[in-house]
Amino acid sequence: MSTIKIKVEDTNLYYGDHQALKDINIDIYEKAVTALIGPSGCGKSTFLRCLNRMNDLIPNVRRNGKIEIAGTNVDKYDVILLRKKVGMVFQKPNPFPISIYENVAYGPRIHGVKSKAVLDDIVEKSLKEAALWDEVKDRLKNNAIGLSGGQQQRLCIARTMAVEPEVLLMDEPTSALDPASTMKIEDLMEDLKKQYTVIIVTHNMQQAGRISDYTAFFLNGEIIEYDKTENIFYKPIDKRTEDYITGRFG
Amino acid sequence: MSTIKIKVEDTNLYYGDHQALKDINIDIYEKAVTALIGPSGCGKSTFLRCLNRMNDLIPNVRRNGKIEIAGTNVDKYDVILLRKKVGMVFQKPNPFPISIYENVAYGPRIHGVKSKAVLDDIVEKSLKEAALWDEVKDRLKNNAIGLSGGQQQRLCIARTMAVEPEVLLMDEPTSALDPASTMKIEDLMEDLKKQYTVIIVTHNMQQAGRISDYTAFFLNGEIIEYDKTENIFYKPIDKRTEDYITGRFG
Amino acid sequence: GCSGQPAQNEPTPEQPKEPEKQSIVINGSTSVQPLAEELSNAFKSKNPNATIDIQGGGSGVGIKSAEDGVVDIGMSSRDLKPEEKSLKEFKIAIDGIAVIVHPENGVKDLTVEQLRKIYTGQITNWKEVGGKDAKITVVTREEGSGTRGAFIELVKLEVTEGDKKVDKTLASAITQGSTGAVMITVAGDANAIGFASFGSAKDKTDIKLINIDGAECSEENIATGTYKISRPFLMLTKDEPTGLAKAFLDFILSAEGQEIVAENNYLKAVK
Amino acid sequence: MTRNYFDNELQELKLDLIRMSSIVEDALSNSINALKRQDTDLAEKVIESDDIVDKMEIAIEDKCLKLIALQQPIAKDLRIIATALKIITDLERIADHAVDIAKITKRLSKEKYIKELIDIPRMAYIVTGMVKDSIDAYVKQDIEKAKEVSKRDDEVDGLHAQIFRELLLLMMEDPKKINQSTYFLFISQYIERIADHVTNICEWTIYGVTGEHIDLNE
Amino acid sequence: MTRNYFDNELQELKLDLIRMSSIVEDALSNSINALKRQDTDLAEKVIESDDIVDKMEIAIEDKCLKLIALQQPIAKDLRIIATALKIITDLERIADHAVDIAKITKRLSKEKYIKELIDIPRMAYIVTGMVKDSIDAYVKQDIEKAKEVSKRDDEVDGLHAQIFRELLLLMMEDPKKINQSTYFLFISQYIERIADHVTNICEWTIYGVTGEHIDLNE
Amino acid sequence: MNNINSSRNKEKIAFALLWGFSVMTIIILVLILANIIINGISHLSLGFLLEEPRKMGKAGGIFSVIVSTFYIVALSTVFAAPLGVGASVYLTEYAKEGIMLKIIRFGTESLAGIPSIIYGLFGYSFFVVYLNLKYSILSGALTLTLMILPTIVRTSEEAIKAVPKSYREGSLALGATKLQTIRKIIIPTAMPGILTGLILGVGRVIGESAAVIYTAGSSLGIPHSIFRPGRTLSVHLYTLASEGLSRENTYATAVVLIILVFIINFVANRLIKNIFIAKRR
Amino acid sequence: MRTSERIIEKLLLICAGIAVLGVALIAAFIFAEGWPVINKTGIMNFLWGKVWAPTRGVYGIFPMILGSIYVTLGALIIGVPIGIGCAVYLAEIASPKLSEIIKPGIELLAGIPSVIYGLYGMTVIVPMIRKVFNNQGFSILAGSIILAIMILPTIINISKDSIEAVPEEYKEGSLALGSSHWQAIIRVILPSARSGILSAVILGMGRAIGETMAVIMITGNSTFIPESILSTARTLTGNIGIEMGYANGEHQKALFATGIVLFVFIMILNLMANLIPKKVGE
Ligand SMILES: Nc1ncnc2c1ncn2[C@@H]1O[C@H](COP(=O)(O)OP(=O)(O)OP(=O)(O)O)[C@@H](O)[C@H]1O
Ligand SMILES: Nc1ncnc2c1ncn2[C@@H]1O[C@H](COP(=O)(O)OP(=O)(O)OP(=O)(O)O)[C@@H](O)[C@H]1O
Ligand SMILES: [Mg+2]
Ligand SMILES: [Mg+2]
Ligand SMILES: O=P([O-])([O-])[O-]
Repeated sequence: MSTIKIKVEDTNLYYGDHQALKDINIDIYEKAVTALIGPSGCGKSTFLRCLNRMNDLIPNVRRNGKIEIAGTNVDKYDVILLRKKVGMVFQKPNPFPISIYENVAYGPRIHGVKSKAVLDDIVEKSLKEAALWDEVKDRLKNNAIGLSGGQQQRLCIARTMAVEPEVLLMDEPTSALDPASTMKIEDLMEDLKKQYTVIIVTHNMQQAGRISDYTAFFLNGEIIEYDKTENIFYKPIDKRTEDYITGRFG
Repeated sequence: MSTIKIKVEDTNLYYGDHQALKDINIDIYEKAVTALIGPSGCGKSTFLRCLNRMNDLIPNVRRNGKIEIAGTNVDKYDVILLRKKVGMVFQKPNPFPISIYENVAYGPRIHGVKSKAVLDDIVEKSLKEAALWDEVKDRLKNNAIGLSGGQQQRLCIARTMAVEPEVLLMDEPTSALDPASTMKIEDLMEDLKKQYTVIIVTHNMQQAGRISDYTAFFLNGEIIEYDKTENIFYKPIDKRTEDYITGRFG
Repeated sequence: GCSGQPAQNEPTPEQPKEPEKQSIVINGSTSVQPLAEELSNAFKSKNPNATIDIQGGGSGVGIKSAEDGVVDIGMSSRDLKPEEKSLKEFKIAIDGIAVIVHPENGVKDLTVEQLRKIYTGQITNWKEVGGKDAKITVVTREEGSGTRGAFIELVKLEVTEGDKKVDKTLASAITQGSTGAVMITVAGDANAIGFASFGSAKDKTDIKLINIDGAECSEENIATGTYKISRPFLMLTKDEPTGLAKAFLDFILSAEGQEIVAENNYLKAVK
Repeated sequence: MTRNYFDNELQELKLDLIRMSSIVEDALSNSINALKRQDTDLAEKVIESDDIVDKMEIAIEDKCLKLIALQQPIAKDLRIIATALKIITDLERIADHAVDIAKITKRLSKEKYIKELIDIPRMAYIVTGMVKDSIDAYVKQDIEKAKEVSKRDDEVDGLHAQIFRELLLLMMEDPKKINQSTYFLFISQYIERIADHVTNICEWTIYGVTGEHIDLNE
Repeated sequence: MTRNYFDNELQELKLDLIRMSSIVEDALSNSINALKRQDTDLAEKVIESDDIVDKMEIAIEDKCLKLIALQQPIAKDLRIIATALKIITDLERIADHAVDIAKITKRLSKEKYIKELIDIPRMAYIVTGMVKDSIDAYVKQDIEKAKEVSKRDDEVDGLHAQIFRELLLLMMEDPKKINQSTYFLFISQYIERIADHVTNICEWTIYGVTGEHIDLNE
Repeated sequence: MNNINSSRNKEKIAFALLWGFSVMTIIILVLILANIIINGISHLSLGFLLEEPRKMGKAGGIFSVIVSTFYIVALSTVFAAPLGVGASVYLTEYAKEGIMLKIIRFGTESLAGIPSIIYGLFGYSFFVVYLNLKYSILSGALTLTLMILPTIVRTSEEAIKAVPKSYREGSLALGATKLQTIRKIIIPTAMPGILTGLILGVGRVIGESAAVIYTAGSSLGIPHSIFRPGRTLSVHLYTLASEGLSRENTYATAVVLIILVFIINFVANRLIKNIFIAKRR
Repeated sequence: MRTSERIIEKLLLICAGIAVLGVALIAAFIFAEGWPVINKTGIMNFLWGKVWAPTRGVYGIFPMILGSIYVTLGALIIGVPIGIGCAVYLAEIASPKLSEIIKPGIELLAGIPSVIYGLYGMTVIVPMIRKVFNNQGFSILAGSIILAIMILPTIINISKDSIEAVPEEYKEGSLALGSSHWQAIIRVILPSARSGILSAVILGMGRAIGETMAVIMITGNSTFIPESILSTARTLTGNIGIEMGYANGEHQKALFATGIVLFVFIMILNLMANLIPKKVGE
């Protein structure tokens, strides 16, 4: 658990004049779940989107400092390759309105996989990884929109797995789900961290507590405290962290 | 805390052929917060909407049994009077897109209050009750849509207070809010129960634990267990209740 | 003519309830319509109280409406057929049907026979009638038009087949809904040929009037019949006109009225 | 989270602890007074009060667990509650020891004491103060005070050793004194144990504030 | 909640308790064996093992509190953890008593015992079994077993009373035996206290399962 | 990485093409407007607007045409607005899912798709002939009322549907009656959308010629009552253009029409913006 | 419910009913007027008849049916790619500012009365074609071009709306998997907006088929079967529009009969548009 997968150094990010990330320094460990917590607007999503350069899509964004993933600066990557390597799962499950199979095959296809047999394998493997295979194996041709919210979210995870990422970013992946589906996703995350480096943004303190190994507390664009989750939740050092997690905040 | 405000006896409710409430029997106490918990689709909202007969709006709804509020059968009430007596706050804050003042004055106006002075009083009193007065007193003429989610929800509570209800129904009133706003509403509920009979539907086990005096656990249209909240959360009797609240459900 | 309204019945505006009728309605031929407008304007300037609504509709409509008595006056741009002769008819002007081509067209003369062949598709190239080597663009009016009716009759495009008269006009001819549209079309197309009311066409510089059987299309030749393709403009009433209708008709046929006819490039019906 | 409500509950919990500890202190000083004065009624009172303490322990425990169940505290909030849970165990044990002393008092009520009781009450007096102060330190979350209180344990240990030696001598001198002496021995040991419990309370208090376990015995 | 994960953690917690209790049992039986055989090395071992037990207590306690902080258990889940928190306190006390015994062993190691030790080891044997079985009852959440175990306390109390009387007689007979006797007296009392701790463990177990506090002493 | 390069190249080409299409669309617009305005603007004057047409419109202005247009627009709006809004309120608030609603919806959707020439035919045979309203402003307005009804119903319906269900529930839960809810909450909230619908309807009325020419007639005089015929701007423009009577007047009339459309679009846009502003504030 | 509320409900029902009544009346009157002619001519003769000579009672509207189809198809072929391309550009690629400038332009394009398009076609497009192809100018091509322009706003607006209605999440989802923007457009966004785009095309088609005045002014209106896109042609609407002014008696009824065919055409299109699923997915 102690290999550093992502290294962020002295990173600042501005939306126009507004500084959304301030002097971020953080090492994120391989094969562990790192949770990002903090009040709304503190920059969690912004930070996450730096890692796969989804922020590039937004005009007027400036970023400095150094972000390295697996030893290479993200700015040195071809952005398409980077995004292949750094998968992302969003708050609202967003399967494409095509078949379950095609959803999972989408990534490999755009990256040039043509062989049906290879695709079949990838689809099965990814769905299994996302703990969805058993539920959908008999209806791979059905439209993904027909799945329940929780299944959709797992499909999105499978879709991301299919391009064989090394890092998995999740921006509040369960906030749109009911408790039962949330549980499934959380269980899944236990498995995922065996292979991937998982970073999850969550507003749910309990969730961060339950599933993550490390927790970073963001406030106004800064990382106030970053430590093993148990420490953050049982013995936070910074008063602001404590105030936030105990609900005394604001 | 021990006066019974609402008495529900042998109530069944059908949506067409689908039975959504099964043989409900429950006494709800005055000046206390009663939480309704249970998995999605178990009938919590349906039950709530029986109490102010909002279910009347839905075609093909049949209900039998007896529901008494303050000793009178709900079916004997003029529905408009009933709804005046039994206020409701919804999941998503739904202020009308008019001024803050007009939002609160809306209810009294439709019930015939014309005097500006009287309305002013009601507005101020209600906003104070909803712990919103200080935040908005200088911008009562502003459109309510400009308020934050949490403020909007408190405005909705104020709006409901303005018609002087005796019972306050809340259907997941904080599920659309951020943690800080949720906290404010929960604090408010502590105050409200001094005057009103509050019934709240929530998916958030922690919330039910924190704020309610009594908790009813619904499952498949039935009330499985109904007791003081501390008992439900610390010593539930029914295995299904325990499974649900500990997350072993489903 | 103006594209106007459908025919049939009597789209008559409601009459004011005064005993002395201060308002009349006229409809029918769109070829006559512009002239009628001019006449009515002149009339109204002398009788400010009078209201005259002039609608289009086409000659057929004018004749039928007059017969039904739903309008005060009907207008026609062709002679009445024998079965229509019960109407009181007032010939207010004579109009030639000018055959028109683009000014750059080398052809100056056509015979009625050539015209017939062009319009039936037997002649398709200008060189066959002495022009340059170019396909002829035939422009006609739509079915139902009085102008077209008069033209096909005069140029003998109508042949009797069995008991029916068949209009042999080329189906591929460009069909335009009004005199003006025909003129615009011809003005724009160096190879086009069309026909239009002489009164409307005469002053136009962007089209050229063709001599038919050697006769120039002029008031004189039309009046004398040397120019063969002409027809009368008629005003029709069911009964003897009275009141405002009579006053208006009297005005038209007066010297003053006829002067207006002449001003508008039509031949006076009353010399 | 309804912080107001929760903060009130925490306050309430602390008050409960103070109430419990004051009953325990009373029991302790009463038990020693009863011993000194051979007052069986007072001893009986001490024995009866144990019931109250037991009930209070259960009540506070319930409250703590319900607070945990309902409010789901984390970080310091949780530690304060967890600490309370631990402290009441110690308080209850202290009360038990007071009862033990009271029971011995009853047993010896008809006998003339073999010697005047001086050191034992002194020791008991010190320990009673320690109980009170340790709870005070908890309530105020005062680490320094907790440390100071636990230091007094040394004095208690010293007294205990001294009493032990004295009593052994007494017994050897006069076998008739053996019976009483053993009882006094036990009492001394009880009081020494109480001081240990107080040290525990202090350790818990420090843990509650800092999250660090430290050993105040060393 | 990630139930799998949480259930695993609960299982892990139970295993920790078993581990801790087996060390405590060992300490207890070793202390008695050392006493019997006047084996100072073994006694030393017992004393050293206390450190491990203390560490385990802290570790389990931390684990429990972190589980509460991170998993926010309620109902039975919470009670199981709360119970564990309480049980480890008792286990730790038991270990402390084993150390107390071991310390006395060391102190008496050079002396010839005034009598052969029969009842004390018997009593210790019973209590060691009780410790093991009480933890077993906890792990299996077996109320009946917990009740059964706590019943054995009566036998222990009986033995203790008997030993007490015997030792008093011995002391009176021969003042030279006073020193040793007081120590044996203490040991007997320690063992009796251990049995009380076991009863506590049983009570906690029952509470964990049912949520009801019952008093197994009556 | 060939793969990546090739998809990059494809992207470039595709985007260039799409850019071309968009530019083309705007160029077309500019060309049309330029053509009309350059040819017409110089003939536009106050006199042109205030003079009556002479010689079939060959000379003079377009005053009577403007008057007729105004009549028709006003009348058809007066008819269509309450009908359309009423219908949309019924459809959204009262109608229950079922055959009735399906039929009504099919009705409005069909009305929306029917070409204006069919309205012309119908208006002629029903209003002009059957109801004997003759060629008149009234016949034209009634026909156009039917024609713009679906536009108004649809936009109003959308606007009313866009009023969150939660507003209704909120109002009802306070003890308001359905009608109170509709009057005090729903209609006011949906008002900008409803107005937009009305304005779009007005735009259609102004631009329409096929349906008007057979119902309101093409008489050039100033209509002195709604029972008299009249000629709207569009019809006038059509007549001028197809008759080739006066190039100047044709283009000048076209410019007037375009300016009107401009104004209408502007107002509608403002209203649409207001909806959003109200929501955002 | 209170009585006043009931009365108002009934009033509102009547309002809503008027739409239905309207369609029924329109259908009834058009059919009543036109059907006798079809009946007399024979439906087959009417539809497949190649000669239109109303003055002597020969009513065959096959040329006009073809004319409508050709002109409409032409308009679609020109207008659909441009329209959809433009919609994609505006919704996906153009900066919001640019989009904000272009949008009112397209609305304006939609608001321009058809007569003005006719005028423009007649004075600009027709002469242009005449020059380029050295023919009469009036043609299917000219009609198609003008109709293509006229249906552009319909296609652009509806397509753009449906492209914009495609949740942003789809795009982000695709990009996050490492696709290029164009891949996201082609593979996810357009397929998701498919039904909306299809209804845009069908509605555009409806507009094209139904357009009258502009078409009359530019297609030449000849009643023969067009030979090429450069031929003149008369559409169904043109047939009604151009002759309605002069027709009477049976001739006029024959125009109503043409209206019936047009009506049926449009109804079929409406039904098609209705059959398109409204939502993404199913
Ligand atoms: N596209 C943008 N343009 C300008 N400012 C932005 C943009 N996106 C985010 N911000 C601002 O940057 C800050 C950080 O936003 P971010 O979305 O990262 O917060 P967050 O922690 O993810 O909040 P939440 O919990 O609400 O998702 C906020 O102040 C936000 O308003
Ligand atoms: N209008 C309706 N028509 C038919 N069935 C309905 C209707 N509303 C609810 N139901 C059904 O009745 C049951 C109870 O629904 P209800 O909304 O009361 O559940 P709930 O407990 O509030 O669920 P949630 O937590 O998701 O809000 C569900 O099975 C639901 O599908
Ligand atoms: Mg975010
Ligand atoms: Mg619900
Ligand atoms: O309008 P006409 O003169 O051609 O009948």
